[in-house]
Amino acid sequence: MELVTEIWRGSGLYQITGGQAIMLVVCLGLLYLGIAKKFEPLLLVTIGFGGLLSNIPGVEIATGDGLLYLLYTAGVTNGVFPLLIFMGVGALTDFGPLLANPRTLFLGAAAQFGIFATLLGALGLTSLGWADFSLRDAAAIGIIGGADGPTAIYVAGRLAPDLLGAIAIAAYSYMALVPLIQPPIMKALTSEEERKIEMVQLREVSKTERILFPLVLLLLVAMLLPSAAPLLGMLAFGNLMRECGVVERLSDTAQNALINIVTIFLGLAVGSRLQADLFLDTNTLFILALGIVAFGIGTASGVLMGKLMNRMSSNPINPLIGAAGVSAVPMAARVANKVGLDANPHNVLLMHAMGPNVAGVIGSAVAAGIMIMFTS
Amino acid sequence: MELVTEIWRGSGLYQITGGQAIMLVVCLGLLYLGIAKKFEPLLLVTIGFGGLLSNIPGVEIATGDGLLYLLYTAGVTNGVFPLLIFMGVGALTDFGPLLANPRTLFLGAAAQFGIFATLLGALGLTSLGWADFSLRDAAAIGIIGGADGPTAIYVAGRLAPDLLGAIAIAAYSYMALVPLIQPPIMKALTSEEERKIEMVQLREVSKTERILFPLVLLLLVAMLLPSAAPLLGMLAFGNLMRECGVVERLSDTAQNALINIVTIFLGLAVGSRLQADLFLDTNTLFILALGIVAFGIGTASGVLMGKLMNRMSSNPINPLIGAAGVSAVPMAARVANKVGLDANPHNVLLMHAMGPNVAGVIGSAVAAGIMIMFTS
Amino acid sequence: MELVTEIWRGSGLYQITGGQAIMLVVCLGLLYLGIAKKFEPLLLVTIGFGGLLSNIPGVEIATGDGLLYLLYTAGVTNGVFPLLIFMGVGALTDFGPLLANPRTLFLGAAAQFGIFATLLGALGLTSLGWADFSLRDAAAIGIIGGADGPTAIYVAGRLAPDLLGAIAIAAYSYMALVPLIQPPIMKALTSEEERKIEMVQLREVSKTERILFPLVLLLLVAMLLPSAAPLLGMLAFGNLMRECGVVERLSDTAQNALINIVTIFLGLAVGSRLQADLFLDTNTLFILALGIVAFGIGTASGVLMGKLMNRMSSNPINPLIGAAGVSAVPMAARVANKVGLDANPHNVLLMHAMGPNVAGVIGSAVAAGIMIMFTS
Amino acid sequence: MQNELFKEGLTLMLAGMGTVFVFLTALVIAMTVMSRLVGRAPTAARTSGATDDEIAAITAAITEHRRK
Amino acid sequence: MQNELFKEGLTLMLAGMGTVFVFLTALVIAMTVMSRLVGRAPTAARTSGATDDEIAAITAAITEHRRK
Amino acid sequence: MQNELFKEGLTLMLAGMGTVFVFLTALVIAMTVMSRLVGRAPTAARTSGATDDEIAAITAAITEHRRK
Ligand code: NA
Ligand code: NA
Ligand code: NA
Repeated sequence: MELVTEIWRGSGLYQITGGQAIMLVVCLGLLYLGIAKKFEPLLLVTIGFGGLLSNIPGVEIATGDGLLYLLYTAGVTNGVFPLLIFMGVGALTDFGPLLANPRTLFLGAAAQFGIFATLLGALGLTSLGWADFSLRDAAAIGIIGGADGPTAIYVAGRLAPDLLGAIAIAAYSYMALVPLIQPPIMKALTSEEERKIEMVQLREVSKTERILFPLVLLLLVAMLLPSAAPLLGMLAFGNLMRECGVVERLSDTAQNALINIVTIFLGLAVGSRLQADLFLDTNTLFILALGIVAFGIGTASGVLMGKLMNRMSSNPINPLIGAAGVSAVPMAARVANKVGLDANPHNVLLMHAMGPNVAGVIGSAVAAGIMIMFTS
Repeated sequence: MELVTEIWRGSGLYQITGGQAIMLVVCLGLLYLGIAKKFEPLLLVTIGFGGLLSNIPGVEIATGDGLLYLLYTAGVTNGVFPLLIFMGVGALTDFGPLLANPRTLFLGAAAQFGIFATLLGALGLTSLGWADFSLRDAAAIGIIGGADGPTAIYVAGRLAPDLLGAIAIAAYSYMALVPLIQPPIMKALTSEEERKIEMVQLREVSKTERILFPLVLLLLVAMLLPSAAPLLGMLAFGNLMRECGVVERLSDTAQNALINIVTIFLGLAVGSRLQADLFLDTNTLFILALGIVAFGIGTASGVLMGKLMNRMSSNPINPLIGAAGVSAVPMAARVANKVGLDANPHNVLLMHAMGPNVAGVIGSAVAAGIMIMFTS
Repeated sequence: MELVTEIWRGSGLYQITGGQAIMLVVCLGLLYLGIAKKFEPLLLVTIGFGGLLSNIPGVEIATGDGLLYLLYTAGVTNGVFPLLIFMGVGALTDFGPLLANPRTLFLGAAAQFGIFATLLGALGLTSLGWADFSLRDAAAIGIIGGADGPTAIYVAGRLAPDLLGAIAIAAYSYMALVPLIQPPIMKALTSEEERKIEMVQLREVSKTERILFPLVLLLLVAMLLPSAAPLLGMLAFGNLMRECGVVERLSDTAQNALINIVTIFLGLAVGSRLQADLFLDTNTLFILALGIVAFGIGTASGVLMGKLMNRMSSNPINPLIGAAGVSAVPMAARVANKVGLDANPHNVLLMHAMGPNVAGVIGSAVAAGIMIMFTS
Repeated sequence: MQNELFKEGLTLMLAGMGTVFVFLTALVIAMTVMSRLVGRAPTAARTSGATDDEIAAITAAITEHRRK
Repeated sequence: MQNELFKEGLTLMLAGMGTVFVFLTALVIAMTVMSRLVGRAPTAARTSGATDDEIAAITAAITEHRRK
Repeated sequence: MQNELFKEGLTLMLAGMGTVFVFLTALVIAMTVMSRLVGRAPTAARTSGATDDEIAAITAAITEHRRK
């Protein structure tokens, strides 16, 4: 009899808290978005399942010496997992379109305004006494506007580990929602004529340029902004392995087995931050709200910069590709392409949008470096 | 001259103990079984070689900061390696046959009686003063009857690390010996007519059912038996990655590179527990003896449950598939199929036996959860 | 204004030291050798890039909790990475030519004289007061002459971690320079007639011999020189997985995903030892000078042993294959083949040279074991 | 005789087998309910390895993992 | 109102956007200079994904990574 | 002059080369004995890379690993 009582007291039904029940539903929702809606499934499926595991009452999975907690300490707090993902992204990324048209870096720069505006918004909420975000918290929240998952996790792990769960969820969810968030803003800020602009074909890029690019990027980071060196250094390393042509077996592994293993581990580890008592908080609501504002502002500033460049440049620039500057590779570039095709069925912007798109990755890593330097 | 003496004193011939010599022979025997007899080679080859390395006198490999000791602490004591293997098994397993015929779960339940009978046996030996097993030791020994390697290693690592080597060896050896151990028991407990029973073809299972199954399993574990959540959670996670269809690259890696890497590490780490002074012990003999009893009882209770279900059910059930409830996937299912074919050449039981076979994996993970909850 | 000052003070241009600037140039040079000249690119590209990252001023990458420092402590100081590479090398190596002609092991033995002569050279420099190498330092430097990267890193990590960067760079650079270093020495020590010697075709080797070889090797190491057991044990384990035919999935992973992941990590971690204040040192110059002497002496002693064996043997032995005894697999074997072809266009020595070539791997691991035993 | 320990083992055996059956019964019910709910919605069905070809393929796949 | 903190945020915003633009401008210059220097040396040129086929291939590759 | 250290080095050199030769001699003997014992039993023989094709294949494989 006692034993039955003990088993009952050990059961989840007996131990579960309201918060855990809510989080189980939230995590099932994330899985639904990832699986049925195909929203960033690599991360939403792993984070969502990690979140389920982490809200099972009465067992050490996301705490103590549970697997998810071990993964979290092994690779998130020290930044190892996001950095290895960045290496893999570097090995997967073709910087050719950026090399063919370096000016599109300015679009990637402009779109980072979403990051800093959101930082200011978070501090504004605190000034108004509605929230209680420190400068470090605000910086980590702002980086959601970078629309780059590993960068957001890296910065949050460094500056605001308590908010990591909400920041990661916001970053990946809004990245997945880019096809819904961006088009209205893009259309509101551009005229039909601007959206119809066709761009000149990109020039050829030599193998040597491709090999030198990651080294130029790294040396520039080293000289100007060392605090961005871990992120951009690993991106450059992955890209050098890809382009140098003499370490194909390493490049293959970085693009496949290694990035996949780390993605599984990172997703589960981030999921461990979805424990009810860490996640259910008014902060989370503010973070979700600020995150979508960040995406909107980033999109708008990218488009506006595109309009400005179009006016100042001899070669026409379609301002739509500015929206791709938020990163969210390759979704944002495809959105720019689609909105362009709607206005002009002969207007293939995809390759032109890939330039600002990868520039946005660099831009938000630079912004991350500034945040880290300024707040440490 | 002194130097020659020093080299001689550093040699294995000078330092070797009788126990180490015996263990070298035992490990060569394990390699022979794995390579020449193809008994569970993935684990017997890696464990066997790890055992050889661990019985080399005078060098830190399985101790201090030796590689095998580092692997052992990195992934066995905390359960990380068995859990990652379970994730890979989930990604490799098709639960379709179980979904088509959920009742076969009862066969997987009955076969777990071997686990608890063995636990009782171990405590009986202690009561008689022949052995000295604690309740935790007995629980870990019982789990051998689960016929599931990673579950046995996970439980032994938690409850009885001192016995881990013997338990792992017993579990994998008897899993390999299933084609010898099971048929006599199966034939003794069934009539010729029963063995001839043909079963109706399994129904179709939809993609949605396959996707929902791991989630249903996880939520049930969360509600009823959280202590089984690490094992069954990782199994469910692997299976969800397999079935959801949107993270194929992660599922591929979980089924290949990752499970292979972890298998190599796990095998070597378990091998490090075959050090002579840990392994050569009357306890080991008792464990080996109890293990085979566990397999026998599990097989018998599965078959008897099959007979019972056949009598109570409108659809005929061949009791032979009950023997597959011990797990030992897929060997036990193939044994059931073979014994069935011997009695009736048109009787293909393989797919019907896969249901109880994977049910046995779930059943022994549930039993493991109970053991851990009860003894911690 | 203050902020601009702060950003300027955080920049690399402000913080960089002369040593770091020099090391950035050196590392770019390593990348040039790896990429443009294809010198051991797997390691020179990863080490070179790791070195770039480690000389970026003002950011924790190779120190503190930076990624490269974490990799260094996780796998270099404890020997884990070199041992896993050795396992992969074992899985990649065909010991058939050695089994067909075991006597070529003597060539692999003779070539290790370069190791010990260099050790003596390092101690001689110390005795003269020019350098300040301890016995452990000298042993680690000598192992450069083994012409085997993972062995050198393993020994340096154990005996002289401070010198690890210079030793690894010397080992891989000279391995890449084998086609320039060896031929003059080989030609100076052999007559035209000797270089023309054709060797008899190798006998067939059975599958059983191939399976037993790694076990024989391991047991011999265990009995005679346990301190070499970690290195040779992992080599034998990899080779057993390759040859036993029952664990192909593990062998594949050891040869591909796992060795590639570890190579990336090892390269970056070794690169972290190229920090200016660790690397720029007169010791480094001495190590580079001693390393090339080691290669030369090793080559010469291999060739001379080849001449001796040719005179004493009934079957003709081309002394050129003795040069392959330094290891540097498979470059040294190809050099022997090429020099042979120059003297006699029908003289294909490649397969004959593979015997001493892999013997050299065993030989230098044995030498490593002696060094470690003697100096610990 | 350490009767205490043996009794504890007996209790654990009864409770353990009981829990295993309760849990797996609950799982049978949950799976059945789930399958019925899913069955109502029109979904793209997929054969549950009912053909001999699939039997062979699945066994081969699992065997490959365990036996290699 | 915590005006201090908000002011600090404003400073960080200005400095941050400034640095982003300075850095990316420097990168534009460095890339342009690098491309010109490389252009002088005769090298085996490779088309920069200018064809529709390549566009499709690259997008597919990146998509495959992100979407699977 | 640190003669002590140099002498220690000399000793290590002699002992080291000696051990290398003793070990590899033992290995030669063990391999030869093993091959003879195996040779008596009838086994499925496999050519030891004696053909030019195999030479090429093996070198290519090893090269691929080292050079890529
Ligand atoms: Na961005
Ligand atoms: Na089982
Ligand atoms: Na060597």
